[in-house]
Amino acid sequence: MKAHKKLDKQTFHAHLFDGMSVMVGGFMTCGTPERLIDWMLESGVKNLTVICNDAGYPEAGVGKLIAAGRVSTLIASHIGLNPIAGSMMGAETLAVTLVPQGTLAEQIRAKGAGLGGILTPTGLHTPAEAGKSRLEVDGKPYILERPIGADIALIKAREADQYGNLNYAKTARNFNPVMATAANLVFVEATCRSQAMDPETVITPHVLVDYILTEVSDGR
Amino acid sequence: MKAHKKLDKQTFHAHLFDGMSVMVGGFMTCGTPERLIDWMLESGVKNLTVICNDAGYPEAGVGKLIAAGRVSTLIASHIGLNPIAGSMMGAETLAVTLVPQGTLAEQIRAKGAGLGGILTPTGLHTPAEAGKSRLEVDGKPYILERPIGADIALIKAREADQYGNLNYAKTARNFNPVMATAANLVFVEATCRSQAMDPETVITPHVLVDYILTEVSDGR
Amino acid sequence: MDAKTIIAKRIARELHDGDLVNLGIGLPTWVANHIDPAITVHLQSENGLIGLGPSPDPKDADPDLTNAGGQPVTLQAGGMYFDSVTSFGIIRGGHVDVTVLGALEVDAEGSLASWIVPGKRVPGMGGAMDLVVGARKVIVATTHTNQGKPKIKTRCALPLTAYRQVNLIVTELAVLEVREDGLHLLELHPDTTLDTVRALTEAPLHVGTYTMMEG
Amino acid sequence: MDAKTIIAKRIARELHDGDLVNLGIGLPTWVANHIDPAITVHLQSENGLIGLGPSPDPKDADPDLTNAGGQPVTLQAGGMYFDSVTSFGIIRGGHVDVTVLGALEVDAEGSLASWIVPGKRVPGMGGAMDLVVGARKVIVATTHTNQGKPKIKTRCALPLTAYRQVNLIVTELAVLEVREDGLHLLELHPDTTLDTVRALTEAPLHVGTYTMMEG
Repeated sequence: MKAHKKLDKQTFHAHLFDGMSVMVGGFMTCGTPERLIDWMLESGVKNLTVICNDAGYPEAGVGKLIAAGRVSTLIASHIGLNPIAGSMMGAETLAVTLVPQGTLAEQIRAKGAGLGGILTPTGLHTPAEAGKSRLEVDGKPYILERPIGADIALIKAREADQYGNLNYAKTARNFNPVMATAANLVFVEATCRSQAMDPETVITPHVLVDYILTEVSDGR
Repeated sequence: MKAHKKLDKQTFHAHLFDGMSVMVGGFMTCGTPERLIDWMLESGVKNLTVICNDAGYPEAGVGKLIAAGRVSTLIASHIGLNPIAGSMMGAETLAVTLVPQGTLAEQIRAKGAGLGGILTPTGLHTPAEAGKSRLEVDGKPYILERPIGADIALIKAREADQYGNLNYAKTARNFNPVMATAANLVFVEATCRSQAMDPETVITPHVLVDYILTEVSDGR
Repeated sequence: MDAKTIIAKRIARELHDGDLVNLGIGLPTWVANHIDPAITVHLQSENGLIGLGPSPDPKDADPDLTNAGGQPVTLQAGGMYFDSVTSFGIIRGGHVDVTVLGALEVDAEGSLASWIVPGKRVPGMGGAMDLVVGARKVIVATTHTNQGKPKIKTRCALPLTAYRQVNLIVTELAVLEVREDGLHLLELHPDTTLDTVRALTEAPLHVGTYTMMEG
Repeated sequence: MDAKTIIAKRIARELHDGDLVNLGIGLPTWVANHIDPAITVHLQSENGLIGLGPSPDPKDADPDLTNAGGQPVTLQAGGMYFDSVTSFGIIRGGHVDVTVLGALEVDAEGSLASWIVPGKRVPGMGGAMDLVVGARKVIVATTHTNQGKPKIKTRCALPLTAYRQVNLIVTELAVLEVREDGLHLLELHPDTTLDTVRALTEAPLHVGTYTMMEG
């Protein structure tokens, strides 16, 4: 069994380093592991590349890391509800790469599933095509999109069982399962721990999970 | 709601035509819709292109269609447990395209997910690369694999709820969920029907399902 | 009726029993209020569900159940949750029957600009680019003009959301179909005139037989 | 000990606590019987589960629960089911720590031939090509010879399963590691001699310090 998988703050901090890349689950902070983000803030780690669906809000989600000046590059599908991210982008203190949401999901999946890339029609003739190769398959054009991985992933689960299997709550699922496949180390913040899960309903198999923080009782 | 989704034999037969392509779920007949295959046999439809993980056994799964001479082309990852398929391949009465299992899954997924193809390292320098393009991404070679779709998919589910949502039994899941995304019409053989399913545990959303045959009570 | 209601009611008539539909943020969400109660339309929210129901009472709001705008929503019977990969597989794979989106500009080729005003607003494309490419039918819901200036152009000037994917444009003045040769007038609102619509539309209009929109 | 037991026992020692392992059909499945009971190894079956348990009593066999050979199996506590796309995402994505496969031929470059004898046997590659490319460590479990003829070649003559992916070759006579410059002898079985192994191996062997296999 991969360690005991229970996460404490010291262990988490030991895995952080300046300039690292971090995937963060969640969609407009629904399904975002806020406590792991707080622990990142406390650690002082900086110059981060953050991969997340969006920029969150100024005071929630990855927005907290952005507002604290810890993020140098953000890869996301939109930043509209975080005006701080918008003005930092304008001021060039934050590099933002905007990616269509479905393409972002596929790029992360490609990394997690060992693909060299995928061909998508999404974004043809738009700024999303800039700097990318266009390929024709059976007479139709596609953009070649490359895999996106990260040093670590921060995942929010509803339940983690004793083996480390995960499930998710409603639309808080979003990017969490795919990000759990695409990072070198996967840190999970779970609302609760259970003994075991119905093997038909596991969403993220325990073999993908490295460390688990349970919201209420662990770690502090 | 897409019709009532309840399938009878006449409706099924009305959708069949010679030369059509058919995806069939299952893995060595675990999770194969045997009754829909029997209905295909009864219909007399022939010259089929069958897409299935394997050739089944001579008397089970797609093996029944192969043994009856209804299949002209089989796309599969192995045919080892069906000697009839092997000898028909040798005698050139059955064209067999062998595809790595993971590549087959990705090709079907690509079709269902609207991708123009995927890049995989699987099969490089092997016969699986024959006739395909090789691409380099970040200095590493990959094979470009194209989407595979079909006119119809035959799916075996455990439970279908009144809306047409599906789940699957244990390892009988295998290729069924992905095939339900990649065919023009999706026919499901379900072991049982229920009122409703926990929305967290639906594997195949009802919008992908066209017709459902329940094993015990429907249709005959 | 105000402009938004005219547009939403007209678009609702494009939806059929059993359709899977994605409604964009803003005006498009109004369409849900006008769907014929005799049919069942399944609403998808690209953050991960099919079976989008009405907004809950604030006291019943579940932080784990939101729409693509981050607002609390509910799930209807028969609905289900899935992750972002599955969601966009459904979208890009052609399983969404209709998507309805707003526009900054839309043009005679059916191209749409809706996500960026360079130097001013950079919210990002979110799921819009995938939706416009993937849905079988793309309907643009927009007021005919913005501060008196036409939004329906010969060619979009703003960066595109998608190239040549729009099928139908519904405004408070007219219903326009995008065909190979440009925009065709299908319907005209009784409170306006053909000349007015022509004047407020930058793109040339093909006008043959047309009918009147609901008043 | 017979050849199969020697090979299976030795390979079992390559597995570590927490490893995700895929054992191919035939000889590789024997490895499961020799895993140190003090460690937990998670066995994957590529048809859709992690947590492969022992074969059930025939009376308890569940037709919906099989391994990749179509044989009835059981699921261990903590295990789970998934579909083929997920299964091969796990495999190709580098999440499988060790895969153990049989061989028709394996060569000095670490290439493997295991799925076809043209004109004679065409069972198909199944999941083997993905496993050999995707797993972090690829171990070939094979008898050293087939009817007296070497299976360990300078270059495979048969069509490949994968090119340069094998890390370790374990036979009843020796343990060989594949490195950039070819095959290195790590261990020799006490019942044989270096000269015998050289004679029964077509590929050249690098021989430095080596140890003895368990007898």
